[in-house]
Amino acid sequence: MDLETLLSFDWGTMTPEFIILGFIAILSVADLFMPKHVDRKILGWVGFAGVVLALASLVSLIGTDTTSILYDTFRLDSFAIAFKLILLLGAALVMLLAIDYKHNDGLEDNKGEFFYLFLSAVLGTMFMASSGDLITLFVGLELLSIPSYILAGMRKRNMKSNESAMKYVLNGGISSAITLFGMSYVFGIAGTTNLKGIATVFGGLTDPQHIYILGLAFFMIFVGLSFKLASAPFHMWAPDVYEGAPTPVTAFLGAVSKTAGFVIILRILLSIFGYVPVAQEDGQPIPLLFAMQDYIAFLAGATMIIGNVIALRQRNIKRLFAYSSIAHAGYILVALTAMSFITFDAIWFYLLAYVLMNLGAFAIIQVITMKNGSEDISHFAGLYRRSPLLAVGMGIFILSLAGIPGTAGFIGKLNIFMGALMVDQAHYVLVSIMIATTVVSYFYYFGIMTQMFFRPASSEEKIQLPMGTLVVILVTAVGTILFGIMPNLAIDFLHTNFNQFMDFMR
Amino acid sequence: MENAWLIPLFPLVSFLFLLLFGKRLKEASAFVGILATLASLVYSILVLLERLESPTHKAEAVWLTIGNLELTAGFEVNQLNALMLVIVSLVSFLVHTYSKGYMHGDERFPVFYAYLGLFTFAMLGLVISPNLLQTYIFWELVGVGSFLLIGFYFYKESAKAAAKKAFIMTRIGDVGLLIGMILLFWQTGSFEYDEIFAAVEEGAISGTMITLTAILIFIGAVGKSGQFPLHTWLPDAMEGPTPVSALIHAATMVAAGVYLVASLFPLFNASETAMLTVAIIGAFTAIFAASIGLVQNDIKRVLAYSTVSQLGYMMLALGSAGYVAGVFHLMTHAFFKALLFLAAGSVIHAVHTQDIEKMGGLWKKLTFTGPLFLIGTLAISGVPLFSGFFSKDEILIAAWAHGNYGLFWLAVIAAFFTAFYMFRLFFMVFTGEARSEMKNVHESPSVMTLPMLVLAVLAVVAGYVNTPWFGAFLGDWLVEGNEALGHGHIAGPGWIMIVATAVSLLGILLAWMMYSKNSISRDWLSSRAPIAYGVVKNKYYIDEIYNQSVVFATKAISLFLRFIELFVVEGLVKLTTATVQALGKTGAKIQNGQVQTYGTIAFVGLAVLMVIYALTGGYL
Amino acid sequence: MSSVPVSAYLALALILFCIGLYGALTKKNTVIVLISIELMLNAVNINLVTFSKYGANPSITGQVFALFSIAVAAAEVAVGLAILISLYRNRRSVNIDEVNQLKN
Amino acid sequence: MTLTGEFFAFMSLALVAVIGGVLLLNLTKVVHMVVALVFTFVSIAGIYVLLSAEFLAVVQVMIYSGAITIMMLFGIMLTRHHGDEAEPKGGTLRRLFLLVGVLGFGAAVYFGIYDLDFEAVPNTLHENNTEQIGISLFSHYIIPFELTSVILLAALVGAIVLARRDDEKEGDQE
Amino acid sequence: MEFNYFLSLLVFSPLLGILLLAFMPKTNESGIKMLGVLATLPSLVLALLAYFSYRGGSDLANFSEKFRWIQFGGQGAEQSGMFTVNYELGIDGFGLVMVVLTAVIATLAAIASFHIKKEWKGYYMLFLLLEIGMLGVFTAQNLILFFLFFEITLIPMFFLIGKWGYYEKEKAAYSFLIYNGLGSAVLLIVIMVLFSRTGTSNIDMLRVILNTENAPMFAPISESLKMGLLVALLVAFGVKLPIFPLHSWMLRVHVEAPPSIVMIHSGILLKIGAFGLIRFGMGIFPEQFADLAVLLAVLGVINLLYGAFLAFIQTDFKMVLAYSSISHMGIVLIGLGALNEAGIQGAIFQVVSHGLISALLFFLVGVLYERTHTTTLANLGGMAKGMPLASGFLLAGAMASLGLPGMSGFVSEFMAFLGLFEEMPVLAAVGALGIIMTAVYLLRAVLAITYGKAEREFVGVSDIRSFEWAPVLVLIGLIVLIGVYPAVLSEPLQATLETILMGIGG
Repeated sequence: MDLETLLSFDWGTMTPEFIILGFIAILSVADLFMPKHVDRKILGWVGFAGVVLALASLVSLIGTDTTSILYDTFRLDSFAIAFKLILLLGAALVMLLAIDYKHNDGLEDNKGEFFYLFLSAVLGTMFMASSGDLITLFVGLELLSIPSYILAGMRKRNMKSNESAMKYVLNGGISSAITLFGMSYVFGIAGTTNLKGIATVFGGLTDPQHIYILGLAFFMIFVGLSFKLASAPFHMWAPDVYEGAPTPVTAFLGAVSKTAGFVIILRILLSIFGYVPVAQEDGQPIPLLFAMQDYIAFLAGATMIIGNVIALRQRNIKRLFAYSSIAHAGYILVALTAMSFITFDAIWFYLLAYVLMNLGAFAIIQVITMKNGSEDISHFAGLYRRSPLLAVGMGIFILSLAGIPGTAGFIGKLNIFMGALMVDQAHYVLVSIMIATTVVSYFYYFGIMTQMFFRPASSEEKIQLPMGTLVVILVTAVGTILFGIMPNLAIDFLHTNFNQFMDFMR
Repeated sequence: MENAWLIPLFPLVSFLFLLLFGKRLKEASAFVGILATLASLVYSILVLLERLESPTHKAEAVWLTIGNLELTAGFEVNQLNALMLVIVSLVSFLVHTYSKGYMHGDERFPVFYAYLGLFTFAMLGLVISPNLLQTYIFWELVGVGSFLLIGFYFYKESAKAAAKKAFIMTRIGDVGLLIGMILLFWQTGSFEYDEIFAAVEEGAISGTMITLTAILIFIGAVGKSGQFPLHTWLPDAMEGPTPVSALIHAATMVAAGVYLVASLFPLFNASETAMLTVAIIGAFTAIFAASIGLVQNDIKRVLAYSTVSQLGYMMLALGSAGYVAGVFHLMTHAFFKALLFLAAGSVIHAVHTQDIEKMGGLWKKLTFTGPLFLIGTLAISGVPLFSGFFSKDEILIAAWAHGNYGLFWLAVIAAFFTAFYMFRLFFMVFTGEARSEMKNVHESPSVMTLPMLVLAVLAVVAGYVNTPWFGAFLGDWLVEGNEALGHGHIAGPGWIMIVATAVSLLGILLAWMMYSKNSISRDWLSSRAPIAYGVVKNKYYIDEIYNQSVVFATKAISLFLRFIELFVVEGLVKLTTATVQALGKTGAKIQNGQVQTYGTIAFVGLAVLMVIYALTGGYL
Repeated sequence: MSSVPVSAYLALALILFCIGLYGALTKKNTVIVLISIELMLNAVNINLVTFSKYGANPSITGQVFALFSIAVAAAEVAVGLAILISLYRNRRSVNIDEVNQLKN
Repeated sequence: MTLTGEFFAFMSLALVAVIGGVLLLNLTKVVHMVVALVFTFVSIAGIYVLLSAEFLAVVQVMIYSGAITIMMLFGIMLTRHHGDEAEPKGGTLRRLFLLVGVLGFGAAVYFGIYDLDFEAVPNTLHENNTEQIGISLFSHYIIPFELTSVILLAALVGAIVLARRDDEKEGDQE
Repeated sequence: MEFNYFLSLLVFSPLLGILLLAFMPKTNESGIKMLGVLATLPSLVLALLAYFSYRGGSDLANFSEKFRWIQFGGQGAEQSGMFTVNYELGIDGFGLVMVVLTAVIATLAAIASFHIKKEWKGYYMLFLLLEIGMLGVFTAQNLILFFLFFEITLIPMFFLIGKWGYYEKEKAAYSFLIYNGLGSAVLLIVIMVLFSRTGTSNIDMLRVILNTENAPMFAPISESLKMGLLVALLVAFGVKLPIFPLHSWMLRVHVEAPPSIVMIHSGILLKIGAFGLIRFGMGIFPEQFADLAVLLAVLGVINLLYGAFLAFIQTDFKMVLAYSSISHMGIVLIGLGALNEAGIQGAIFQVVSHGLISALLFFLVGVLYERTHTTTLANLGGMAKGMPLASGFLLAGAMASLGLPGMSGFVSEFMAFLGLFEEMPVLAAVGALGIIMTAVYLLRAVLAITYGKAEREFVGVSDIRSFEWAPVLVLIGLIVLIGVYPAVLSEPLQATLETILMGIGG
């Protein structure tokens, strides 16, 4: 490959990735050479600027033609742009949280590392969204995972943080192995790692044995990746890890990393298993993905039930949100199960809403837990008196998480319901489970409300909000309400700019 | 006559006016009420006079539209209505006047007059209703008026209980009326009396349906008129101020049941069974209540049972096709019973007790009330030449002529009882020893005695509008132009009048011997048949039976339902939440903090999925 | 062509994968757990390399994939060990079943 | 299936690999386990050679048998051990459960692969194997390759950050 | 065209109050209260304006307004006219009546809220939000908008109960939330099934589509599915109404919520159930509804008797009224079950009438509690002595409630039974027992409070005073007005009734 070929690629489409990469380099070097006593907060702001810059350049890329670099190892299609928008938005918000995060148990010495490790994880998520090749996808996945393991354990002197990292890395390793095992079979039967190539090969498959193996591979990949989603059966690490990890990392895992998980799962499932023909009794073959609907539905249902039901018993706010995030993964899986023509819309919108509301909630959780040094839910008592802004903000996020109309969370759920009910074999049971568990979720969501609004405060001390956190809360609250009242802003944006993701496989 | 609808409005205006300004007017409120009823009275008389000449007038307007059904409201002036208007407004006017003296000094004086106004409005509205629905509306409103007035002394537990009882017992009857009325509506398509009668005449309704609806409507009448078995509220209703008893529970409202049956006479008449039911219930009530009246010691209660008994007479008359007799007795009864109550009120006003055992020798002290009371007593006892004599005679004839011989004899015995207990009452109150504690007994003011006087005159002369000797003027007029109501005068054997006279005189004689002469011991019966006496004394234990059965059953059902509420409804909820909680607990328990457990579960989950897939969806 | 059937290689990989998995989920010592995970990844690599040679469309890609997998595995082990050491420093134990402060 | 040299080679290598794995499960001393696994890793390298992946075989020996194992040993030595690797208590149910799961998993997969065969396509993997990999890696897969470098950087930094001993106070026990 | 934005203005005018309140100082009690009441007035004025202009002959269609709000599914769907959700408000006669009722009761409840003792600011803000929700429910022209408003009523209620309620307020708030959450969840399923499969959520369109053979739909809806949907609707609105055995939440709310809120709750919120059943159940599924008529009538009779018998043994006046509400809602069901003109009109009348009556009764409960601090029957007695006016009104309210002619309760009860007697005379006769029981339990309770010996401690209490006159007089006035001249209500309803009956007949 000579220079000419190298330059012939449209590297401009990778600008956001290059920006992040560049900032990783800048931060790591700066951190190395900065005197030890200088507050690393400044690096955080630099990193934040980097993410914002990347976001800006990504926005400028909206509308460019689908580009593919080096046999799809990087591709910029509308799917990639749409989801990278969410990822970068989430990353920027988490970055702000991380800047304001103060905890005196080991993290403070390594704040500089924290920021660029975080950026590398973000880079990983971006590649997960933006690749058409199994190898890049896998590497992107690991680029997300490995810094995440470290980030979770960065409160070095906190045993919970150590434990959380340990659990995360062990589960992550196993899940990677399982995913890879599945991928190896896919590769074996396709003989290529290019998703389009795989799709072409699979489209012509007739040997039932191969299809059977692909079915197994489907399970391995799906279950392996469900680790990232924190959905059943690979969900159990989530509460422990979320509880132990530093709050911004928890926010990151709960929102951005989960989004990335959905991105990769959509990419792989749709482009690979959407093309495997499974013979039916009536002779009309259907895609393997559709044949697997019952299994996905089962997992989705189990996820929703597990998440919501166990959340009822939680007293630790971060743990509670961990279970809640499991439940939300289940909701999104419902959209995936349905495979209607609005599945993409539904998942995209839900993830957008979810990132906003979840990060908003975590911003407030971070403020409260930092203030009290404990994560017990009772510290929310009387929040309304101490800081009406925080209480109302949290109220909005909780309403949105609970799917109350007027918030983005509701429109997100609406989309999912539509998808699940509009297909010919409508998923009534699944939708019923989803709605029933949503109602169950009222118990714990409104339990927080009860604390905030009904219970007396233990102290009347006002709560000071750091700048960055305030910005996060405002942005997410406004977004949550805005997309709840005028969802068309987002939905029309999606449709005008991304044309139904028609170029997904092109 | 076109403006007859104004008649009920006067008292309504009085009611509203007193509600708003009564507090300021204090006892001057009386004048508002009196004036209003006087207006009604005058107008009613004018209407009656006009009606004597001209035919029935009816005017209606749409009240409520239901799809293409139109329910109307309006008024009608036919013979019965016109007569009732006068009776009601007259008695009401007199009671209004009387009350000014009787209620003097009561702190809720204006409220009393307001209530009276409300009641008079409702009662007048009731009697000019052209259709069943409107009848029902006012029917309920008079019930409320009655309820309010019975419970006028709200701080007395007994008044509270009596008011509640009155309302609920009549309500039971009302539901019967409501059902009957609605059924009739779906059969005939109308609530209008004339259309219903037309439908009945055409045979548009099956016989069973006529019987059913007639009996259901009769249940309403039973409730309102205190007929057996819904009679128990009426004696208790004596908790109200005495003028109220006179107006509502003697002259007007309780007669509404009779009025209703009379209004619907063509319907009843179309069903033998219904007629027989009415007659039997009437006759039975007549003797049943009379027998209780024999042993009561409360002056008002005696009168109350007497009312029940007399209402039974009227029912018997109607049930025996004696339309005229029934209405006639209704009229005469209104006068003499109102008179008796007012006189009783005057007595109570004077001696401040209602227990006749504690009275005696008042004849000399109450020189005015005494004779008036005696006139009433004579009238009700059916002593010849008094009004009661003529109307009762008509009823007996009707019963005989209709072939209800058994019932006829019951009525005769009841007449005997009536004469006996009324004179027992009279003798115990007015004759004999004057009690020592009866100091300061003085005659009532003229505002009270004058109304009694008017009533007394009527009690004497009202009978002459319809007599075998001077022509059945009333009867002819009542049935004029409407054959369905039967004849204006039913001829009966002449001996009936003699029998009637004989039993009443016998009763008076017996009473005189026992209570005035003391030639027969007062304990004659109670000592000889103590059980029977006890039963009668305790009103046949009807209240107790109701308490043990209906009230008990209601409570039992309620408790049973509460059991369901607690254990089934709530239990299911608790079960559900408990299940969810238990699920959560189990889930949390599995989440045991062992990272290898997590991995195991994830992996086993995967394995299970794959095995299921291999077994079901797999190839081969 | 080959005297060893593809399925033999695949079966070997499967067996090693299962062993690794079993080890990872039962062994008490965290180091051994980590190394068991490596064994699982090795099994995957055998698969990849086998398919690279005998698969539907033999090409070097499988080996490259395996190479990436090895690199990633190495990184993972490094991080895993670092976390282990950090944990050990606070807890003085490497027994995985004693790491259960976070639960329910 | 003919008895060729390749077959014998495969069988013996496979046997060693599996025995190594089984020993990993059954030995009681941690160090022994690691050593047992070295055998597995080495025999896997041998298998790579059979599969015309010489470069990978070398990498396997260097990284697994070398680097990773050594790292593990360091890890073992750096952390104090309570003697032998005793059987974890109480986990019997879980192990049984897992065993059934593993067997089910194995059976399901084995069911798919036991007679899997592809049309033999002649290939040239064994010729200039390293060069082929190199070309592929630096042209086709340059992007993941570069990403891997970021991963390694992150792992490196992370490992240092986490494993570095803090000079100040020792862990506050929470 | 002069009515553009009229309904939006009507529905959202309380928003102005919320905004102004936000800037009020927390401690300005009388200012907040005044503003709170004033803020309800624009809606009231507009509602009355609408009513009188309709009576004056103007067409209700003039009030409709419609904007594109959300477009699901992208351009493809938009071109086929599917999956568009408009912001569309409109009223028919029934809606108009309900809007007027809501506006009236809201204003009166705002006045009654003067009794509230703490945190007036938050109270009135939530109160006004609740009003928006209620007004919106009755004007929404499509199901999704309806649902949005429906849920908007839920949240303020939760807080109003939970914060300003009595002893067990939190439990009551939860009970309310979960039951209604379940109800609305079921409702949401129905809405989404309809929307997803027909592609529209407009109520009139749905009425047409579902009752036309071979109407264009996105996915088919079978007859059995329709039945299922109707049953689900019945459950959803059955919770709200409430229908036995879904009623237990409502008892708690009645007992624990502040009386001014119960006025709203019992007066309006319960009626949404009936409104929904008539508007959607009857409107959209007329044939299926006819099949269920017997069931409804039976449920109605059960409700009527069950409520009545249980009200009979309650020891707390609020409980009596709560069960009385259950009982009275049975009459609504009876009317609906009759499924003829009289029945349906009776049901609607009952909706309005009970709204007024229960508002009156609960207002008086508030007045009573304000002075005596108890509502236990055993502790009360002889109140007619100390507060003759309040007692009189209470008695009047009870009389209205037990169906005294001349008051609204009679008209509705009469028509409902009139209707049922035509269809199912035996059942109706059984139900008629309820009329007796109503008298029994109401008199028992009311007389226990007002009549009898006066409790000494209550002798000195003050009677109805100052602002308390307004609700009492207005409510009594309306009750009597409807009772005497029902045409005020029946005439606006005729057009709606015809539409409904046409659906059932055809």
